Amino acid sequence: MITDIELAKTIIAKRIAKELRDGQLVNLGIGLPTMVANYVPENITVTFQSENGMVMMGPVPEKGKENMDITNAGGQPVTVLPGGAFFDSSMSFALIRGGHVDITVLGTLEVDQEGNIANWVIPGKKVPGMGGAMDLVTGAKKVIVASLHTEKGRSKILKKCTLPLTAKHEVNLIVTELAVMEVTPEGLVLKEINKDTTVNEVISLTDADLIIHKDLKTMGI
Amino acid sequence: MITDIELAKTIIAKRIAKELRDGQLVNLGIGLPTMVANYVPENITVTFQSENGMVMMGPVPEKGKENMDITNAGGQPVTVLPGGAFFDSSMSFALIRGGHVDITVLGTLEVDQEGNIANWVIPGKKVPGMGGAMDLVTGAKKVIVASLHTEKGRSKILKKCTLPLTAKHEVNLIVTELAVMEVTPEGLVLKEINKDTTVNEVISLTDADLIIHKDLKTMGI
Amino acid sequence: MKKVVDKNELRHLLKDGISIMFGGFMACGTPQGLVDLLLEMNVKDLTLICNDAGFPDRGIGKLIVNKQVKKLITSHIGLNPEAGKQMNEGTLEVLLVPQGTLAEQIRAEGSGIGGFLTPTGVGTSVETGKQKMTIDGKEYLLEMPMRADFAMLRGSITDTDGNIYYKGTTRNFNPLMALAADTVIVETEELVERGQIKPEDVMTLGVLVRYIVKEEKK
Amino acid sequence: MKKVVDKNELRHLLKDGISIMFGGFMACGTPQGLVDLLLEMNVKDLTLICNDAGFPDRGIGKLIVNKQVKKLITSHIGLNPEAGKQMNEGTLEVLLVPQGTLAEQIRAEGSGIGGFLTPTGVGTSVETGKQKMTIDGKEYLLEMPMRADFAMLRGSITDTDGNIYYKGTTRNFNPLMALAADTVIVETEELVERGQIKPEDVMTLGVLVRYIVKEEKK
Repeated sequence: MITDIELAKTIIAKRIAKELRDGQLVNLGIGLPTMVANYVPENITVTFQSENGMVMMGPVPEKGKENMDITNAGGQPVTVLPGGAFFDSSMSFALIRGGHVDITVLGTLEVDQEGNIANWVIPGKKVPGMGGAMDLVTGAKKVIVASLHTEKGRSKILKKCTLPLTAKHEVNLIVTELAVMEVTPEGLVLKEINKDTTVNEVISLTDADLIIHKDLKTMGI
Repeated sequence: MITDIELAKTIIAKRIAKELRDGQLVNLGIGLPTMVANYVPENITVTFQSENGMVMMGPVPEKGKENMDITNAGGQPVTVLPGGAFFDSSMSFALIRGGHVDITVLGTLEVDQEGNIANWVIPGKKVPGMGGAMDLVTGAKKVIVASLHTEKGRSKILKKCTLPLTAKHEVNLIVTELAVMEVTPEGLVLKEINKDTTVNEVISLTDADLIIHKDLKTMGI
Repeated sequence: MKKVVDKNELRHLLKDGISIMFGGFMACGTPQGLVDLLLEMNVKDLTLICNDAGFPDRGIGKLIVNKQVKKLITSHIGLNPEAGKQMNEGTLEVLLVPQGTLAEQIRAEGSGIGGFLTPTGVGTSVETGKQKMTIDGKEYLLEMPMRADFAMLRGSITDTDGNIYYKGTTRNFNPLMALAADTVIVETEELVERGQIKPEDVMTLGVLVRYIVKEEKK
Repeated sequence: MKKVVDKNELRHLLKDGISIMFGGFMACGTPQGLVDLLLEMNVKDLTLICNDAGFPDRGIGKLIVNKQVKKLITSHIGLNPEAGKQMNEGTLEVLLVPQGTLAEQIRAEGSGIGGFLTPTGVGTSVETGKQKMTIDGKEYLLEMPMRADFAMLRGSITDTDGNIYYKGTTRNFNPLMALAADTVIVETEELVERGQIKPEDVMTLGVLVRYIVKEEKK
C-alpha cells in the first residue's frame, strides 16, 4: 500500500504520461488527470485539448494579468501557448466525438472489469451532470482511467458498477498507484504492479476479478 | 407575347426584386436570377449569399486585378463588399438548409402547377448535377422560379414535370415575363399579368391549369 | 434594418415563459448584461438552454438563484449548488444532456438536420425515451434538434450589421445558437462600423442577428 | 513530428485505387500541386470526393481528362464535359450528391455522427436505396457519413505544426475534409513558423494534418 496520497497521484500521472505518443491529441479531465501534463516525455509533442474550445493551453496567468476571455473548462483563467487555437463547441466536440482525440484521461467514481465507468451522478446526493464526459469516453480512441486504487479502504475497481453509467464497455486502461490494468475481451488483465506492492496485495485490494498477465511487469514511472 | 428576350428577362428580374424585404438573406442562381441584384428597391438592404461560402459579393474585378481566392459559385473571380463574410461549406449549407435563406431565385428546365421543379438533369443528354439546387429549393423559406414563359413555343409551366425532379412541392412563386403565379394547395393561381398581355393569351401559352385570382393585378415592374 | 438598440428597448420582447439559449461556458462568453436585464425585469418561468448552470454570481446562475427559471437544459450544474438544490426540491426541472450532444442538437436545428445518430449515451440513462438504431453492428441514439425563442450571445467585436467576432474561448456555443433561435440578440464588448471586421474573421453572420446591445463597462 | 515535406516524399503513399477527398469549389481552394503530382505519377483507379469535377484544365478535372479516376462522388460535373462523356461511356462511375448533403456527410464522418436526417432529395432520385423516416409529419432521408483514405487540402497560410488559415472563398470543403480522412495533406501558399497564426484565426487544427507541402510559385 501507498498511503501518501500526493505521492500516489504523482505515480499515477507519471505512469499515464508514458502512454502518450508523438503527435497525439489528448484531453485531460479536471483534478488528477491534469497532472499528466507535467510528465510528458521530452522527445515527443502532444497537443492538449480543452472541451470549452482550445488546444495548447498554457499555464495559469500571473495574478492581475488574468484575461477572462481565455478560460479552461472550469471557467478559470488560463493562457494559450504559441501554435494554439480557439474554436467553437461544434468543432470541439467534432474532435472528441469524431475519434480525433487519441487519449482521454479521466477520474471516476467507479470503474469495473468490463470497462464500464460511472462518474457523473450519485442519485439523490450529487448531480453535477455529465458535462463532456460521456462524449469523451465514447469518442476518444483510448480511454484511460486515473484513480487511486482504494477510497476509504474500499476498492475503486469493481466487478460491476453500481452507479448510473457514463458509458458502457469504453474504458481501455486503468492506472492506479499500485497497478496498471487493461480491459480485454477476456476480462481485466493486471499488466504491471508498483515495485512497492505484491500481486497478492493488489488482488486483496481489488474488488474486480484480475487476470494476471503471464509477463507481469513492474510499473515504469 | 414579348418576343425581345432581353426585355423579357429584365421584366422578370424587376418583378422578382419587388418580392425582397429589408434584412433578408437571398440566394440567386446563375444566369437570369443574378439580374435580380440590379433592381433591389433603394430603401431596403438584402444580403446575397453564394453557396461556395460568402455573403455580400461585389462586382467582377477589373481585368488584371482578379484575385482567384475570391470566386463565385461558378469559379469566376469576384469581389467582396464591406460587411461581407467568408465561411466554409458546412456553414454555407447550414444557412441554406437551416431555413435562414429567406428567398432563393432560380431558373429551371421545368416547373409544374404542384410546385414541383426539375432543373438538374436531362437523362441521356445533359447531366450537370444538382449542385446546391436541391438544398436551396428544399431549405429556403420561399422558392421563386424565374423563367421565360415559353421556350421554342412550348410552355415552361407544366401540369406535371416530365424530367427527374429537383424537389417536390417546394416552389412558391413562378415569375415569367407575362405572369406571376403562386403555388397554393388549391392549385396554381394567376395573380398578376403583364400590361402587354391578356388573361386569355397567358392561358393559351400555359400548359398548367391556372386559377384566375379574383383580384388579378397588372404586374408591377 | 436598425439593429443597434439600447438594452431597455428589448424589454417588451422579454415575457414570462420564453425560452432562451445563452452562449457561454462557465460564464465565459455569456452576455452578462442581458442576464442582468432579465434579473431587473424579474421575468419568470424561463426555459434556459446553456452549457452549464454557471456560478451562483456569474453566468446564467444568477437567474437560477433568483428563481426565474422553470426548466434548464444543460450538461453540467456542478458549480452552482443552487441549481442542484432547486432540482432536488422539485422547483427547477433540469434536463441533463451530454455536452457534445447538446452542441450537436443546437447545430442540427440551425442546419436543417431533422435528427442525428450518436453513440454518446448508449448504455446509459441518456437512452431513456429515445429511438435506438444499429448500423454496421454499432448502436446509436437518434437525437433531435433543439430550438428556442431567443438566442442571447456575447460578442467581442460586432459591427453595426451584426457580424460578430469572438475572442479566446468566448466563442463556444455562441455561433451555434445564432442559427437556432427565432430572435438573436448579441451583447458586444466592442461595437464597430460595417467593414471593420475582415470577411475571413466573421464568426457569426450579421444577417442572423436582429438586435445588438453594447456591453456596459465595468 | 516532422510534417513539412517535399512533394516527392509523398510518392510512396499514393497508390492505385486510393480514395481522396479534394478541397475546392470550382478549383478555388484545390491543391493544384498535389493534383499535378498525381498526374505525373499517373496513379490509377482513383476514387475522388470533391464538390465538383472542376474544369478540364483546372481543379481535379485534369485527373479525369487523364483517365485516372474510376469513381467520382460530387455534386456537379457541368463545367467539365469530359466527366459527362466518360460517365456516358461507362468508364467513369459518377455518384451525384446534393452539395449540402455532401458537405454534411463529410462533416458527419469527421464529427462521429453515425447518420443524419435531411429533407433534401425527398421525392427525387436521390432517395434511391436510402431509408426514409417521418418525424412530426415531415419526410427525411437517412444519409450516411463519408470517409476517404486521404484528404488533400489547399491552405493560404499554414504553420509548421499544420495549423491552417484559408483566405476568401478557398475555405469551402477544406476544413470539413481535414476531419474525415486517414491521412491529411495540405499544400500551402505560404508557410510560417509556429505561433505566426493567431489562435482565433486557425481554421484547421494542426493536429489533424500529417503532411505539409509548399505550393510552387507560378
